[in-house]
Amino acid sequence: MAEAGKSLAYHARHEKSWVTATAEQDNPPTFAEVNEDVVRSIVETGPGYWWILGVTVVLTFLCFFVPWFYQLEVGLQASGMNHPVVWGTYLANFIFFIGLSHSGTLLSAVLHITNSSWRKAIYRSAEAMTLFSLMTAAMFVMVHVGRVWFVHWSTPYPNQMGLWPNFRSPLMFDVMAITTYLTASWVFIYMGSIPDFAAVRDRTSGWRKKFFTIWAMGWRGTHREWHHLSQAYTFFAVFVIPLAVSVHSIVSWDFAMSIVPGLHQTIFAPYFVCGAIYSGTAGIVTLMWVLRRAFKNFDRYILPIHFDNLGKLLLVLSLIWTYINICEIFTGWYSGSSGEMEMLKFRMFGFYAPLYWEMIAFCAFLPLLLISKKIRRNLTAMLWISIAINIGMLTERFIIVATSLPRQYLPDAWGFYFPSTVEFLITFGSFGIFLTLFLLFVKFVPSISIYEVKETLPEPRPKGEN
Amino acid sequence: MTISIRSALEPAKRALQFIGALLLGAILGFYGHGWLFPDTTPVQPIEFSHKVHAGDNQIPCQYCHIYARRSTSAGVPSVNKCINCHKSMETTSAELDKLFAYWREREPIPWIKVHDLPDFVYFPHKRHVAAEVDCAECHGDVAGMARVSRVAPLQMGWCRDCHKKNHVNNGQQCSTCHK
Amino acid sequence: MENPHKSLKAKWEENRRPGYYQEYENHWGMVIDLDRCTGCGACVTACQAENNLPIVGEENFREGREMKWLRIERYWEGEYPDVKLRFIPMLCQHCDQAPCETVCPVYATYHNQDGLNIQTYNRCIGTRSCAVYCPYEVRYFNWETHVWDEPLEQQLNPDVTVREKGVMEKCTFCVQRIRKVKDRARDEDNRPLLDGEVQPACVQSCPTEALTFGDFNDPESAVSKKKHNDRAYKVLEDLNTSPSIVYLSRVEPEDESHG
Amino acid sequence: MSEDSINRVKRRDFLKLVGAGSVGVGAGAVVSQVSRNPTELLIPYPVPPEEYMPGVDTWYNTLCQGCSARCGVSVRVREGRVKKIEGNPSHPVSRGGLCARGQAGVHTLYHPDRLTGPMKRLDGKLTQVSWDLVLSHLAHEFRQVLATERGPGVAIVTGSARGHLHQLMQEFLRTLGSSRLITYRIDAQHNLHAANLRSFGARATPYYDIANTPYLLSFGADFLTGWLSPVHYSQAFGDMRQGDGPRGYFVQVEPRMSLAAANADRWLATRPGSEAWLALAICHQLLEDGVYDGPDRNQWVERVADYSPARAVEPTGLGADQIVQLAHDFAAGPGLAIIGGGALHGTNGLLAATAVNLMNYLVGSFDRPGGVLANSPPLFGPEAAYSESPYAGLREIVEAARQGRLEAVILHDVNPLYSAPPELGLREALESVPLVISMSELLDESSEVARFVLPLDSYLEAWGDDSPESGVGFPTASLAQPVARRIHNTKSAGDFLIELAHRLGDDIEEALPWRDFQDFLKARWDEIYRTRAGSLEGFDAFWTATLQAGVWGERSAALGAPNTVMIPAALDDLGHPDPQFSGRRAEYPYTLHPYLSPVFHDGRWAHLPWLQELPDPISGVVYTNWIEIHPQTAELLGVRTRDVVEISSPAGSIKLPVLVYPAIHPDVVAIPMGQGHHRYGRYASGRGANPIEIIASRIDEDSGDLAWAATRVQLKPTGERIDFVTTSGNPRPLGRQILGPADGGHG
Repeated sequence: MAEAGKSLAYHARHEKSWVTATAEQDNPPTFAEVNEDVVRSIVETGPGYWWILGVTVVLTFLCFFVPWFYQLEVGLQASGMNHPVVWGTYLANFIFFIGLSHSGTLLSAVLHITNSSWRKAIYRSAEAMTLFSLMTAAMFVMVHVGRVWFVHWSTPYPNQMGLWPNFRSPLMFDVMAITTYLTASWVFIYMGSIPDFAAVRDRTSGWRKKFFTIWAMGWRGTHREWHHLSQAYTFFAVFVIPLAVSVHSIVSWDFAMSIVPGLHQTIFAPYFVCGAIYSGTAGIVTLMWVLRRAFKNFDRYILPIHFDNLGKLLLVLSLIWTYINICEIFTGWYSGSSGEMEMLKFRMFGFYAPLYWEMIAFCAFLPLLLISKKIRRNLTAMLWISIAINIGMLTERFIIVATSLPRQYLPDAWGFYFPSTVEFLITFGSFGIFLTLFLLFVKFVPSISIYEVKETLPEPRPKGEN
Repeated sequence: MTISIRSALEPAKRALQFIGALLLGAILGFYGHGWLFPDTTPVQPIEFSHKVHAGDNQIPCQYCHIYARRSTSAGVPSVNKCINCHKSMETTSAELDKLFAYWREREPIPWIKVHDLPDFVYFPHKRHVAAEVDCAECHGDVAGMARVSRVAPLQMGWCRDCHKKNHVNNGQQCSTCHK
Repeated sequence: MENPHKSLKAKWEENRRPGYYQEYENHWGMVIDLDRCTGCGACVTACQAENNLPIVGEENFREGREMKWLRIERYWEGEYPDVKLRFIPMLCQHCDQAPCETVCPVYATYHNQDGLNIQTYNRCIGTRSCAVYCPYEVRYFNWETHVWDEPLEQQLNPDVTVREKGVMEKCTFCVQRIRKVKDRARDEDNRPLLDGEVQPACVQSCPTEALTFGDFNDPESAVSKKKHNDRAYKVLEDLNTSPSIVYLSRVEPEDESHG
Repeated sequence: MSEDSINRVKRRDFLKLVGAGSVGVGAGAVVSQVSRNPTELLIPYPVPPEEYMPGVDTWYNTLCQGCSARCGVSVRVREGRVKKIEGNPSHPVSRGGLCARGQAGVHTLYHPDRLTGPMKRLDGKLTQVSWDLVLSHLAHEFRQVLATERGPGVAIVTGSARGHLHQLMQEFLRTLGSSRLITYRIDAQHNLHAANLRSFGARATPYYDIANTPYLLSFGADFLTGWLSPVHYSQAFGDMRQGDGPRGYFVQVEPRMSLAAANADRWLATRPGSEAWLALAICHQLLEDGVYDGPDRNQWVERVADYSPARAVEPTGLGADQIVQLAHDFAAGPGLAIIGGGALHGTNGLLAATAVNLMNYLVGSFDRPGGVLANSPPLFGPEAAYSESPYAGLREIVEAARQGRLEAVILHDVNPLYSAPPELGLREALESVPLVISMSELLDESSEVARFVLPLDSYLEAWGDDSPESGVGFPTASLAQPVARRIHNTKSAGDFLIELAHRLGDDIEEALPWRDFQDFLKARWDEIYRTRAGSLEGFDAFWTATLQAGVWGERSAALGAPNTVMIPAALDDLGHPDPQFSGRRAEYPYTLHPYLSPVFHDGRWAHLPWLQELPDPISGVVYTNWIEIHPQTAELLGVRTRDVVEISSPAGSIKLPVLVYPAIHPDVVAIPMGQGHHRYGRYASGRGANPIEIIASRIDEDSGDLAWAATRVQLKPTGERIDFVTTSGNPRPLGRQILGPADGGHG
């Protein structure tokens, strides 16, 4: 392993960042300790874990699947949607989770090709987050459509009917984009984990050994394998970045390509992408905080500097986000069209005004605190800010849907939308899905990249040799 | 040296085999059941033999299915129609007794639909008869069947193929059959 | 006599493929004369009777889940005593450039041989995007599988599919009637359709004859003629959906002449 | 492990695999079984009926019974089931059009709550019995009635019987020695007929040629939904607006904007009940301007001398100049004036109607296209409509019952306990009558007091005929035929009466010798054939021809006298134009303006789901009714839309949610009729309130007709709210070019 660490270290020059990373602590963990810590996070399972897992599973079942099956039975009347507001919470959540999925893979990829080594401790769980939020988002597509039992018709596959999907449809692009992104992210995270699977394989026994043997795909850590890996990995990193950008642009087109006042915005694509990375990054911060707490010794790998760096990123993103919001409002107002004006009036001063201003407060103003290094280094502050940002982003998705559709062109057909209990439950339950998946993840995959962390550590000294 | 998948799969061999068997079985069962017990040949309340009527006695289809030429539905002959012939000929047989029973009660015969299209499909016999499509093209050699059985899949792809083959005007338009 | 300063729309119009509907047999369209329309609602019920629209019940109305392919919108103008009430029947406009058609991922809605914007219920998967994209909000979604109290279901029109939960539906210009008439014409050795031979339920029932239906491809048809009336306009024309329904605005005589 | 060990399978493993496989097979089989479509049956008729072809429509022509206009309709029948009703294009009344009510008529046949068989009240509870039992019972009872004193102890109240059914009822009663046949509808236009009778001595409603009039002045007549013949006059309205001729200008005068007013070019909100004043004032002005110079001019001048526009200002609330202007425009038109609705049902309704006739007369609008055309009286059917008021009839019945002179009452397709003011005391009266028979399609309020409840055929199952009362300008008559087999154990009124007569035997049977109602109809139509339509060879040919066309008429027939002369005496002894109201202004500040709902009319068909789900044309409200009040009034009371107020009049009080209505006179509150049924099927029961319950039983002394627009009310906020549903979103167009290039559009 040690040699392996060196070999990849050789490919990626990182001495500088190594210094910054180690400057954080007086006694950096030795290679052996890394292995132990990470493997422990997998094999040692306290009652607390089981409790949490149990809770999330039950929550998922009761709050997501039970209401969903009920809805399948009685039809979408179980939701609060109506005419003209035919899109509601489900779609908002869909976008939110797609958003959350960004920056996981994206960030990891970007930071990989830019050789910023501080990513190494966090990227694995970040990518996992991508994967799982994408899956949750996919679930929301199922929940959203009226006849989920025919949803496969939206994918191009040869069938006896001789019918194909409509390739002009942004929803069609969506299906494509999301599946591609999901696959790519899956391959990306899996490939990156192979050496760690091997590492765990070599340190566990019983069914785990078998399990990780399969996943390690007979990784032996030869120089050739490392070479293949690093090349493929870099390739995928480059490949994933445009993909990630495209995914949320396309999601935004679902809206932007309509002519509904408030949705028909040329700026939507960058708006959504930026928003996505924004909420995604915030998500990572939350996640890191949790991991750091959850597992013994992880605070030796997830360091304040990571929070610091992400904090900077968040600050930049929040500024971009605010800018785009202003653009959006301005163009609406400047158009002077009655449709836009009424929509804005409803959005900013109507029933959902509190939500709107809450969003502005959480996503535009609160993050400005990150300008101070103290706050960026204060983990608790970071936690709360990141959570606030994601709440804000969730509301943003909701507001986009719930304040545009009720105020369309024909005043006589104006309506109103408020989510039903079922919708609230399912929204709540969806986080259950996400958590459950993640909890399983930390037990089956090294949630910190063993070998890449090692790259950031000083060469093992004889006394630390095991 | 090579990265060997097989050695990787080794420990999961059993499980994989198990799952494989299960799937294989399921597929077998699904299609086997359809093949062994097809629902294309239901048992009718009266063992009416098209073979005898349309086959041996050469009665043209539209002698009984009188509406096919003029309406969307071909129509099943009324009990009255059966009686008209059978009061004079072939008046004695177990099956005919059933028929006469229905007639005495003035009860309709609850025939079981062999060619059953979904309700969202609009299929006019009229058009197809007018286009001189032979009944057998969809219904098969009914004249040879003692008990009628469905030979065509009656699925959309099948309809469209025929429409394509015969260059039917608007034959590929949804709203030609779905309204 | 090229007009140098012609609007973008005009330029677009002429660069657009000529005779959008020539590839189709007809360009069915409707002319609605708001000076004749009294807003009585006969068309609404006629539509409900013809197209198997469900009886949704008061609760669904409260939820905003009514099923009316054709609704009458009412707008107030002015204040008492010079207050005015105006009606406008709103139904699917069967747009040439229908936004709903581009968004449906499964082609459940598209332009058929009659130049109609058709909804194929059994293909619909219920993403409801078409309803979002439609600026006229004339697409209605089946939030549940509606049932009819016995024996009301005996009235259901056998020529029209009864929709199940989860599918979108909307005005079809009574495509089943168009079919029926075309069918008849075909039996009568393929004669061409006569103008006014096809009448959707709403047009047929209208007591004031405010609605006219016909083929815009036929320059001699009543609708083609009325289209050139100087009161003619299309709703939300600036959205460039080019609807197939032409409205004739209501005449507002100057009241000075009369007391 | 080594290579081969992977491929070699041990026995135990093999067994396991086999087990797995068989489990899979089982599962697969089950799945394929359940995924099969349910088997469907093909059930042909044992003996197919005539002209039956599955998958092909048959159209029958018959008559709509939604209101008294009796439009001719074509009914689409498929596989023996009624699918749709459309206007009969060849029928002179409907001319192919049909209103929402007519469309919804299908459900009178298929309504889930229809009575399925005759019922008898045994110790308070209605229990199903057989027709045979009912008939023998009734025969028995009637014989007793006759035995006691073969006097006028029997009465029939009908809501819809017209044409020969009405005659049959008369016959039936006559044989029983009674003449008490009352046709009661709250929407009856008795004052209109009475006024015409006074003015011209003709037993015919003239034909108002709205289609060709250059200037229409309507006094509260909502001819688009509830006046004489809505569909027919709607068509006329369309032609007036965008017909071949120049566009007619249309002014509506009434305290509350009705659908007609909404479609008028100008709406004048006058004080309620002041229409008589306005009409007289206009006549005064017309004479002053010398518009009329007939020989009888002076007689008119003296008769309207007191009603100068100046004096009309106070009662009408219009400016004198406005009235003068109206008169000028009306003369310039020359105009056509019509009257209906509240204007016709005040205490001065007859006077107002007569004054309106005079207006038309003075500008010479009689016998002129675009004016008032002479009309042929109905070929047959109720004459009573012209002479005696239906409400007078009801009061007479109450009187008789109070004095115990009434043995039996048959309520035929009428619901007086709903549609007549309770103050009349009809309920108590009927409860005191020994034998009350209610013939209706559903259990309604009136069947509560009935000892026998007899299920009526839907009009789609029964024979009938009619000669339109409002007329179409030439003699015409239509036939109604059964278009579907009976789906319940019901009878038509005609058949029932004839059968009952047969049970009663001897002279009564001789008086009504016909096999059934159809037989009776044929006998009667045979006369029409002989007297009028001799052209067709053979009655049967005539009969089938009429059945197929649904109507028979003589366009060629000459219309009444070329120049109508109005009887000056018509205006005499008609009392003062000032309206009288029940309830002192101090105590009851607002005038109640009940109006026929555009959707439900008088509520006869409120049980039809399609109508309940048809948004009200003006408010967009479904499934209930409401009280319309002026924004000022709302402010005064501190109520908003949907706040419930208690509306009390001297006659009683009801509760309704408020609808703040921008187009109503501040002194007036309006309530649509038709809702507020206590029991009338699942769709109508318990929705809203019935304004008739608080209408004072006050009459127009001159005609004896119910003055349902002559009640004052007070409003009390209750603090409750009823969240009624309206399909309307934002009521204002926000300048979005929806109604035309520039909102509203300009010709």
